[in-house]
Amino acid sequence: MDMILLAELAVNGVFVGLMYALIAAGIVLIYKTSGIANMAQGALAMTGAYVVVILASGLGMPIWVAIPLAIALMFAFGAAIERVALRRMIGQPVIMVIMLTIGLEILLRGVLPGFFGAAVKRLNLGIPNTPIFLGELFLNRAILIGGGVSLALILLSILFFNSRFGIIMRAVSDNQTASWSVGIKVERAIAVAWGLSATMATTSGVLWGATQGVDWSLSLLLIKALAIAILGGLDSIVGVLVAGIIVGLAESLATGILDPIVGGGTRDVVASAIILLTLLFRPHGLFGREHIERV
Amino acid sequence: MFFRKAGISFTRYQDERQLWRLPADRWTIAVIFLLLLAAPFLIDRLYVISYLLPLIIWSMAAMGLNLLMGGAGQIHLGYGAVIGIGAYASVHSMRAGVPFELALIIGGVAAAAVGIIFGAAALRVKGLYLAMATLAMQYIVDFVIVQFPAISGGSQAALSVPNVTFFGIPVQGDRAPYYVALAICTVLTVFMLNVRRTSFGRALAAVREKDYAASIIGVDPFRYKLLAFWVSSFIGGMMGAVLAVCYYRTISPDQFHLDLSIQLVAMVIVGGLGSVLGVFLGVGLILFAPIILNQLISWGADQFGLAIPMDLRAHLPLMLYGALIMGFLLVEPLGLAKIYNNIRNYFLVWPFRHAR
Amino acid sequence: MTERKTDQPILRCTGIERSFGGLRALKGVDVEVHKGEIFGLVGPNGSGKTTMVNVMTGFYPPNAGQVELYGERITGLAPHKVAKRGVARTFQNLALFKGMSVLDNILVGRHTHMRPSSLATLFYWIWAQREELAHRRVVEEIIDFMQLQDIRDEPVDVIPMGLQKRVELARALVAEPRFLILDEPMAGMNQEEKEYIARFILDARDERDVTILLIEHHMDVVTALCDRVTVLSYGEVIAQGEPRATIADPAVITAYLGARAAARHAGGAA
Amino acid sequence: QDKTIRFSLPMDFTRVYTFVTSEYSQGQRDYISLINGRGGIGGYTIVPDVSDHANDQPRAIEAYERGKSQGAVLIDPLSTPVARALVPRVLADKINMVTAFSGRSDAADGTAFPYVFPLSPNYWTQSGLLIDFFKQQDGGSLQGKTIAFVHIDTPFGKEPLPILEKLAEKEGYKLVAFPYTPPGNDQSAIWPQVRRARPDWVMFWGAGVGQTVALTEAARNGLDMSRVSGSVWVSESDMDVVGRDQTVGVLKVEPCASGRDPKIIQDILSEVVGTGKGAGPEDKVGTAYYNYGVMITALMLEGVRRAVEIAPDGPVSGEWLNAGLNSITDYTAEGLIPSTTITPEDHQGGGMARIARWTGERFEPVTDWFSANQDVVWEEVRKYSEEFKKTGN
Amino acid sequence: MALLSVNSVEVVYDQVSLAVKGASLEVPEAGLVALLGANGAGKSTILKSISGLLAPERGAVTRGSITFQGQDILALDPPARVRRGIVHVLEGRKVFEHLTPEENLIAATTMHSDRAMITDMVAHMFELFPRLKDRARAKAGYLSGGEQQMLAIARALMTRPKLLMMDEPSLGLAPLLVDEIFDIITRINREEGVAVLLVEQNAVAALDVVSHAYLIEQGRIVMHGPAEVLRENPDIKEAYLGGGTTHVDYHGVKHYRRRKRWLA
Ligand SMILES: Nc1ncnc2c1ncn2[C@@H]1O[C@H](COP(=O)(O)OP(=O)(O)OP(=O)(O)O)[C@@H](O)[C@H]1O
Ligand SMILES: Nc1ncnc2c1ncn2[C@@H]1O[C@H](COP(=O)(O)OP(=O)(O)OP(=O)(O)O)[C@@H](O)[C@H]1O
Ligand SMILES: [Mg+2]
Ligand SMILES: [Mg+2]
Repeated sequence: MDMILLAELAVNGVFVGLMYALIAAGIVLIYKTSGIANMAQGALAMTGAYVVVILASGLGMPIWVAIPLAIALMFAFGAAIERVALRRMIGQPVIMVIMLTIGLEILLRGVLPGFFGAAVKRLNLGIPNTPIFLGELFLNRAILIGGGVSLALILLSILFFNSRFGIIMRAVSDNQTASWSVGIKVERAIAVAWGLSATMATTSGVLWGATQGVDWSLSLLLIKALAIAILGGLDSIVGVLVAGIIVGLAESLATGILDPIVGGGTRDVVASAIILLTLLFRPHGLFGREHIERV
Repeated sequence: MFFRKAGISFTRYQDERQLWRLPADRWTIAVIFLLLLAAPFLIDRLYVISYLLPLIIWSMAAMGLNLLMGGAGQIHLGYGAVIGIGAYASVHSMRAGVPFELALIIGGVAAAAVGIIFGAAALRVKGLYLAMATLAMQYIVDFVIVQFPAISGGSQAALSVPNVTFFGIPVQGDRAPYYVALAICTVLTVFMLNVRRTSFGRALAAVREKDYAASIIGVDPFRYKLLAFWVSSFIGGMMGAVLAVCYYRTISPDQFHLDLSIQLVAMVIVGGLGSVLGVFLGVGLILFAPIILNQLISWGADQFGLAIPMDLRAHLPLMLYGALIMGFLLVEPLGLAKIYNNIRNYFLVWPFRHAR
Repeated sequence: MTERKTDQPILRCTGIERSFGGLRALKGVDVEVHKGEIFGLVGPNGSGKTTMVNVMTGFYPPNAGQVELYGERITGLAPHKVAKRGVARTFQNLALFKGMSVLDNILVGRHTHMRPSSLATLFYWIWAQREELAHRRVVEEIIDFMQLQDIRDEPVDVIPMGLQKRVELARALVAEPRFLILDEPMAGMNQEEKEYIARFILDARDERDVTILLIEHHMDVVTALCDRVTVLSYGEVIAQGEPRATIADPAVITAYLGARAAARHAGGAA
Repeated sequence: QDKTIRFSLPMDFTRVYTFVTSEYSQGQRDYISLINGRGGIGGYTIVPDVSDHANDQPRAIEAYERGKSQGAVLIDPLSTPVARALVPRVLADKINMVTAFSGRSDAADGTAFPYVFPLSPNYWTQSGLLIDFFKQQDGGSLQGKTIAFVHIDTPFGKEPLPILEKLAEKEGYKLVAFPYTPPGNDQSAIWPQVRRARPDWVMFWGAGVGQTVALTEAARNGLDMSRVSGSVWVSESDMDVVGRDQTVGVLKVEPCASGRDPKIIQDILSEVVGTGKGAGPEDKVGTAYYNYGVMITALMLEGVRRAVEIAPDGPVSGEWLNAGLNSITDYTAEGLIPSTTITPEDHQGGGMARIARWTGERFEPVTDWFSANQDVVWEEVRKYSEEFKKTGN
Repeated sequence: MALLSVNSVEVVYDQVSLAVKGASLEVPEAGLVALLGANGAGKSTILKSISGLLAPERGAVTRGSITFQGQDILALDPPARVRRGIVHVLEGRKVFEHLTPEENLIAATTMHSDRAMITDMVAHMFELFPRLKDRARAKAGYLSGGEQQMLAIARALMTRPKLLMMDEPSLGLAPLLVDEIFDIITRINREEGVAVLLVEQNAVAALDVVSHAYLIEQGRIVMHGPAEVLRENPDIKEAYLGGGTTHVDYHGVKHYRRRKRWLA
C-alpha cells in the first residue's frame, strides 16, 4: 500500500468528516433542546443553498453578500418553524415530533425545486480547483476550506453551550414542562436552537453545494449527518466532532483499501459497521449522556 | 347517535373482552370485510390492482413494524431490509421448486433469523440509537444483496417470480393475488387485534413502557424484546414473499431500500402507534396521497388550463403531501387513529359534551 | 395472626455493599426478614433504603455481600428470575405501564402464572381465551378487594396518583408472592387512604400468607404495623428492633425523626 | 376522440432522475405538439399522459395500470428500476415500453423482449464506442494502456464492466475500476486514487450529482480533462454546475445531434415554441436531454407512422404499435439521429452514436456516427436474453 | 385584595373529561393557604390551571377566570406567569435529571440578569438545604427521592416568587425533613412575604401552619374556612387527621368506606 496515498486519503477523510460533522452539529443542537432528531436537517441545508443561489444568481448579489444574508434569513426561517409548527407539539410524544420534521423535509423538497427549478444549479464560491501539493502529497483545496470553516463553527457552538444559555437549553431538553414551571421560555430556547441549526445547515449546504451543485439531493446529507450525530452521542457537540472525523477517516480509508479488494463501494457499509460496533460497546454513542432511570 | 351506548352490561367476561364491544362497530367491520371480498367484482380492476392490493400488502408490513414500534416500543429503520430478506429467500426457494405456502414460511424464518441477529445486537441501545443500529442493518443487507449476484439475480439484478399456486389456486391474473393477499392480511389483522388482549401483547407493552417494572413481574425484558423482533421480522419476511408473488412479480434490490423503511415508519407513526386501524389509515395516506394529489393537480391544471411551470406542477403534490403530514400531526399529534377516535368519542357521548 | 410469625428467616442479606461512582450508598448492611412478619425499613432520605431493596430484587447487584431467599442464594440474579421465586414489589416512583388500562396493568402481574406465546395469540379462541378468562377472575377478585372497580377500564396515566399507587399494589399482589416489598406505598395519601392501605397490608399478610418488607416515612403506620424495624442512615444500620423502642433511640431521633416528631409520637404513645 | 393514440409517460420528476426528466419530458411534449399541430399521424392525434412516479415502484405500477386501463399503447417510464419492474407486466399485457438510456441492456434482443424498446445505444454499446474511440485516438492500439472506470455502485453503474473486461482482454489495456457509493455526492477519496493510477483514459459512469462531482473532483485532481469521458448522461447542465471553463475537453457519447441546428428542433422552435405552445422554458430547447426527448419521441412516432401504414384502421393496440416500431427502417429524424433501423430482433436500433467534446460552449462532435464492438455487445446481450428466456431473469 | 383569585374555573382534559367543576378559591397577599382533598379530587389540576401547565397534558380551562394581582392571567403562557411571580413546584419532583443540583438552580434564573445575585441565591439555597450541597456535583436524576424534592423546592424559590404553589411537598420525605420543609415554608412566608398555596395530604402538618384551607372533592370545593375551624370538623378529623387522635389503631380499621357528610 502506498503511504502517500494513505496520507492523502487520511487528510481528505478528516476534512470531509468535519464537513459532515457540521450538519450533524445542527442535529445535535436541536436534540439538545427538544430531544428530537430533526429529520429535516438535510432539507434545511438544501434550502439554505437554494437561498444563496437565488440571492446570488437570481438577484445578482455578490456571493459574499449573498451568503451572510442567506444565513440571516435562514435563522429567521428556523425560528419560524418553531413558531408555526413545533410550538404546538410541546409535551407530545417525541416520535410524533420527529414525524413532523419528516413532513417538513418533504414539504421543503417540494417547495424549493418546485418554485425555483429542479435542475442542478451552480454555486461558485470562487475557490479555484487547482490542487495544492505538499511535496508529493495532494490536498484538495475546497475540502480543506470546507473542513476548516466547519471546524470553526463547531468550536463556536461548543463555546456557546458552555454558557448559562447552555444550561437552560439542556434543562429544556430534559423536561419541557418543568422548564416552563420555572419560567424558562421553552419556545424561545427551541426557536434559537432551530435558528442556529438552520444557520449551520445553510453553511453546510453552501459548502457541499459548491462541489455537487444545488438541487434536492443536498437533502440526502441528512442520513450521513444523523449517523454521525448518533455515533457522537446525539447531545454532544464534541462527540459530533470526534465522530465526524472517525467516520470521514474510515470511509476515506475504506474506499482506498477495501474497495479494490471487495470490488464494490464499501463506504457506507464500513460506516454502518463502525456505528453498529460503537453502539454495542457504548449504547449512548461516544459522548452521549446516559439514560437516567432510577428504580 | 346510533353509536350511543348507555351503560354496558355484560354478564360474562368473555363478552366484555370481545374485539368490538359495540354492535355498530361489529356491523361496520362486517360490511367493510364483505366489501373487500366483493371488491374485484364491484370496482374497476385498476383500483383493485393498484390501490387495494398495495394497501393490503403494505398494511401487512406496517402491522409487522407496528408490533415492534407500537407494541414493544422499538424503532426499526431497517424494516425494508427485513422485507427484502424475506422476498429474496422466498423467491429463491420458489425458483428451486418449493411451494409458495412453504416459501412464505421460509421467507419469514429467514427474515426473522437475520433480523434477530441484528435485534440482539441492537437491543443494548434504546430510542434513536436503536434507530441507528437498525439503519446500519439496512445498509449492510443492501450491500450484501447488491454485491452478490447470486442473491440479486445476475448483473441485471432482477429476479422474476415463477408461477405458483396457493392451496391449489394459481396466483395469477388480477384476482387471485388479491385474494391471497387479503386472506393473509386478514389472518395477520386478527393476530394483531388479539395481541392487545393476550398475555403476549401485554408483556410486550409492559417492556415497552417500563422495562424494569416489567422485569420484577417476571417478564424477561430482553427475551420479550427479542421475541418482538422475531415475530415482527417474521411478519416482514412473509410480507416480502407476498409482495414478490402478488404484486411485484420481479424483485430487484432497490425495492427494499431505505426509502421503503422510512415509508413504513411514516405509515405507522402517522397512523398512530400501536393502533391496528391506524395502520390502514396511515398506509392509505402515505401510499396514496402522492398519487391522488398528482392526479388532482394534473386534472386541475388541464381543467383550468393553468399554465404552471412543469417543475412546479411536478412538485406541488410533494409540497401538499408534506403539508398534509404536518397538518394532521398538528391537528392531532397522536395520529390518524386518534383523530378517528376523537370523532367517534364525540358521537358516543353525543349530544353531551363531556363523558362525566 | 401472630401464630404465623416464626423466627425462620425467609430473606437474609449479609454485608451488603453498594456504591455509585464515589458514593457508598450501602456500607455492609445486614438485614433478616422472618416469615410472616411485617418488617419495616426506615431512615432519612438518601440513606439507601431503596438501594437495599434494589439489591434484594436484583436491580443492582451488590458490590459485596450475599442475598439469600429461603436459603437459596439469589445474589445478582436478574429481577425476572427473582420474581419467579415469589418476590413482588412496588416502586417508590410509580412504575405503572402507561398507555395501558388499569385492568391490563394488573393482568400483567399474572405473567409468571401464564404461558404467553405469539401462536396462542394468533389462535386466541382456541388456545388463549380460557386461560385469559381464568386469570381475569383472579384479577377481578383483587380489583374488588382494592376497590378499583370504577376505574378498571381507565388508562392508567389519567387516574390520580393515589389510585395509581393502589393499582401498583394490586399488580404486585396478583402475582401471589410469598414476599412483598412495598417502597413507600402510602406516600401522598391522606389518613383515610392510609388506613385502607394499612388494612390491605395486614390482610395480605394474614390471609394470603405474604411476608412483607415495608419502607415508609409515616411513623404512625410503621409503629402500628411493623413487627420489627431496621433504621438505616448513610448506608449503615443505626438501630434495629421492636418499632417503638427503636424510634425512641436517640441516634434515630437525631438522624431521622427530629425532636418534634419524636415528641409527637411519644405524646401519642403516652 | 376516437382517433387518438395514448402514450403513458410517467416519469421521475422529483427524485433520482430530476436532473434529466423535466428537459427530456419537455422535448417529448414539444415534439408531440409539433406532430399533432401538423394534423397528427394518419388522422390520429397523440395524447401524452405525463405524470410523476418519483422512482417509486408502487406509484409507477399505479401509473402503468392506469395507462393500461385507459388504453395506452406505449409507456416510457425513464427509470431503470421502474423499467425492470414493469418488464413482466408489459410482456404479459403486450404494451410497448420504451426504455431509452435506461432499463436492462439485454432488452436490445427483441426476441426475448418483444415489447421492450431501448431505441438507443445501451450502456454496453456506449462503453464499447468509447473504447473504440480511445483506440482510434491512440493510433489504433490500446496495448499496455490504462483505462480507469469510475462508476456509481449500482446495477446501472456496474453495467459496462463485463464489456470493458472483455475488451480489455481483446485490446490488451489494463482496466481499473473505482466504484463510489450512491448518490455520489462525495467522491473526494476516489479521485486521488484515480490520479495515482495514472490512467491514459478515464471513463466515468453516473448521472446527476454523481457526474458533476466526478467532473469537479477530476478537475481538482488535475486530471487531463481531454482524456475524461462519460456516457450519454453528460450534459450542458453538468458543465454549468462544474463551471463551463473547468471542463473543456471532456468527452461524451452523443446518441443524437445536440444544439438547435437540427431541422426538427428548428421546426419546434418556429411551430411550437414560437406560437407559445412550448411545454417549458425556451432556453432549454436544444439541450442534450431535450434533444434526447425529441429523439426518442421521433422514433416512437415513426413507429406510429409505420403502424398506420401497415394497418391504417387499427385497431389501435399494443400489438398494432409493436408492428410499427419493429419496422422502423433507416430513420434519421431529418438528420437529428444516425440512421436507425429497428427489427424484431434488434430493438436497440443498430447501436450508432458519435463522440463529442465539450468546447466550453457546446458539445462539438469529434467523430461521425459510427458503431463499434457490436459483436462483443451482442454476445453479452444474447447471453443474458437467453438466460431471461430460460429463467425469466 | 386577594393576591390570587380563582373564579368558578372548569377544567377539561382531552376535550371530554371534566376534572374540575367550577372551583373558586383565593389566596391573600402573603397568605398561607392549603388545598386539601382526596386522591383525584383535582388539586393538582387546579394548580396547573393557575400556573398554565395544563396544555402539555391536553387539558384546558374551559370556563371561569383566574386573576393574579387583579389581572387576568389565563391568556399568559407559563413563563410569563412565572415572571409575574407565580411558581409551581410540580407533583412528583420533576427535576432536570441530567443537570447537577447547582445547574438545576441556575436553570431557574432566566428572569434574573444580575450574576452576583444568582450566585448569592444559589449559596442561600445550599444553606437552606445542606443535603443538596453534599450532592451538588451528582446528576439530579440520581438523587434520592427526598433530595429531589428539596431540589425542586429550592429551584422554585430561585425564581423569587410572590406566590409559591406546592404540590405535596412532603411526599416521601422523612419526618425530620417534613418538619424542616414546613419550617422553611413558614419562614419564607413570614420573612419574605411570599404567599403560599399548599396542596397536602399530610393534613396534620398543613393545618398546623396555614391560616386558611379549602377542601376539594371530585372537582368541587366542598368546604373552606380558617384552619382552626376545619381542624375541628369531625369529617375532616376522620378522613384527614386520623379519627381525631394521633394514634390510629390500624389493626382495627374496617373494610368498608365511611360516608362523608359533606357529600350530597
Ligand atoms: N443509580 C444510582 N446512581 C447514582 N446514585 C444513586 C443511584 N441510586 C441511588 N443513588 C444514591 O444513593 C443514595 C441512596 O439512595 P436511595 O434511593 O437508596 O435512598 P432512600 O433511602 O430510598 O431515600 P428516600 O427515602 O428519599 O427514597 C442517594 O444518595 C442516591 O443519590
Ligand atoms: N392528563 C389527564 N388526562 C385526563 N384526565 C386527567 C388527567 N390528569 C388528571 N386527570 C383527571 O382529573 C382528575 C383530577 O386529577 P388531579 O391529578 O388533579 O387530582 P389530585 O387531586 O391532584 O390527586 P392526587 O392527590 O392523587 O395528586 C382525576 O380524576 C384524573 O383522572
Ligand atoms: Mg427510596
Ligand atoms: Mg395531585
